[in-house]
Amino acid sequence: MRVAVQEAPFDLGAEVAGFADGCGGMGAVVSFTGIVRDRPGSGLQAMEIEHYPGMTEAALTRIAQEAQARWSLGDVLVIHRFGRLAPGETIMMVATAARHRKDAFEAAEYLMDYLKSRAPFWKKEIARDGAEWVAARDEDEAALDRW
Amino acid sequence: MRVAVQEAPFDLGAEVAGFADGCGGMGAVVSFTGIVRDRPGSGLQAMEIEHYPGMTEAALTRIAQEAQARWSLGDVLVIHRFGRLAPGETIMMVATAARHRKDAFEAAEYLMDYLKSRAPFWKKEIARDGAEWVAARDEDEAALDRW
Amino acid sequence: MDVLYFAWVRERIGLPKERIDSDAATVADLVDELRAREDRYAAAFADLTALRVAVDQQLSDFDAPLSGVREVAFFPPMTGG
Amino acid sequence: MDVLYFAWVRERIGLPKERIDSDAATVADLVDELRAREDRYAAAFADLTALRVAVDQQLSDFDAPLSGVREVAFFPPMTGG
Repeated sequence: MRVAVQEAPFDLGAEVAGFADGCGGMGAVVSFTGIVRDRPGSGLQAMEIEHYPGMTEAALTRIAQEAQARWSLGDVLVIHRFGRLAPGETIMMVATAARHRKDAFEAAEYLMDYLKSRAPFWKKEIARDGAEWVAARDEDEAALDRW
Repeated sequence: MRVAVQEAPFDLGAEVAGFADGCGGMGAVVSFTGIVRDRPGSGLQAMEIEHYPGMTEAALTRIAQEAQARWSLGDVLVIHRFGRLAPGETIMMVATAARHRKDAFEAAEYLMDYLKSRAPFWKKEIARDGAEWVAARDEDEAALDRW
Repeated sequence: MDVLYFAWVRERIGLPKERIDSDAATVADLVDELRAREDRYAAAFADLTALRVAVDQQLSDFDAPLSGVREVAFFPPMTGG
Repeated sequence: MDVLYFAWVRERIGLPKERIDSDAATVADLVDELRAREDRYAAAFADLTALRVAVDQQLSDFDAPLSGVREVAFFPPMTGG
């Protein structure tokens, strides 16, 4: 299990390939990647991500451990960036490895649902005409109910 | 949308990274990768994958199109290999991009469920003490019911 | 028409593909003709619930008509992914 | 104890962290003390349903006791991922 909270970019391809290689052929590897949206005309210039040093790492570790307790997983990887990101940049990723695809998929969705609403990150969208904190969505909180 | 059926290995990291880059920052990218299991002591020497040229490409394309019709997706990628693969080698991958993670996850699971039971591939495990065709699992057929 | 065999059906019958001229009206009729040929065909088609069929590269049923069909394929349930 | 503010709570109050000596028994009591200080605090804590609190880096409730606590943090609902 690896949990990283970092300002620096990470190499998505290298991380996914390295994770899959390191899993000793578990059979099924799922990855999720979050990217700063890059829509023409949106006026979005950057995404600023604030976090709570110390608590962030602990929260992500606890979420990853909980996933490992609930599903039969070979490995779990979580990387989340903070700081100022440009449109198109990779914000974060999770990866799960399991013998069966159902476990790998469910664990990755669980990680994302909890990470989204229980890990101390806050996003601010910097646009040409001003900056705005991203509001939490009711459906993100509701997504936790299924677990 | 890209569907590839090939004997040659593919570079998982490059494919995932290229897919994410090419999606214009859709926000959410999910990938699934199937790997030949590599358990110590299993005696598995190779996996032979047979397919039905012509029908395979058409079936995968139809499944990918159906996913695009059902979910709001930026893009879909399917790569599936055939021929003789060693333990630890990558068999196949799917990737989906969407604005919302729920769409990306569901579409990837849909692709996998249909690909598993409706695309004409057959796996044979070559072990030290003999070779055996992999049997279809009832739960794979049952997985289609949820869609 | 061309008749194709895959996976253990191919192995049991001993060839991947053959040209068959048949007046069989349906896939099931064709299966009956094949079964009557030789033991290896009878063995391959012993249990139809263990088999799937594609007609002109579309998954189909054993009662599908064969009129105008160019290609029929027999194989076990698929195991991709 | 250290009191931390994140995201728009930090912006509204105008600082990320401060040392506060307080006899508040619970988080809610601490919030009342802060609200009474200055308008910027009253504005930040106007609607507690829009806020979350962590006590010693664990998500907590506003009725959590503060005895022995070293660090309290206030912030809006999280939006990671």
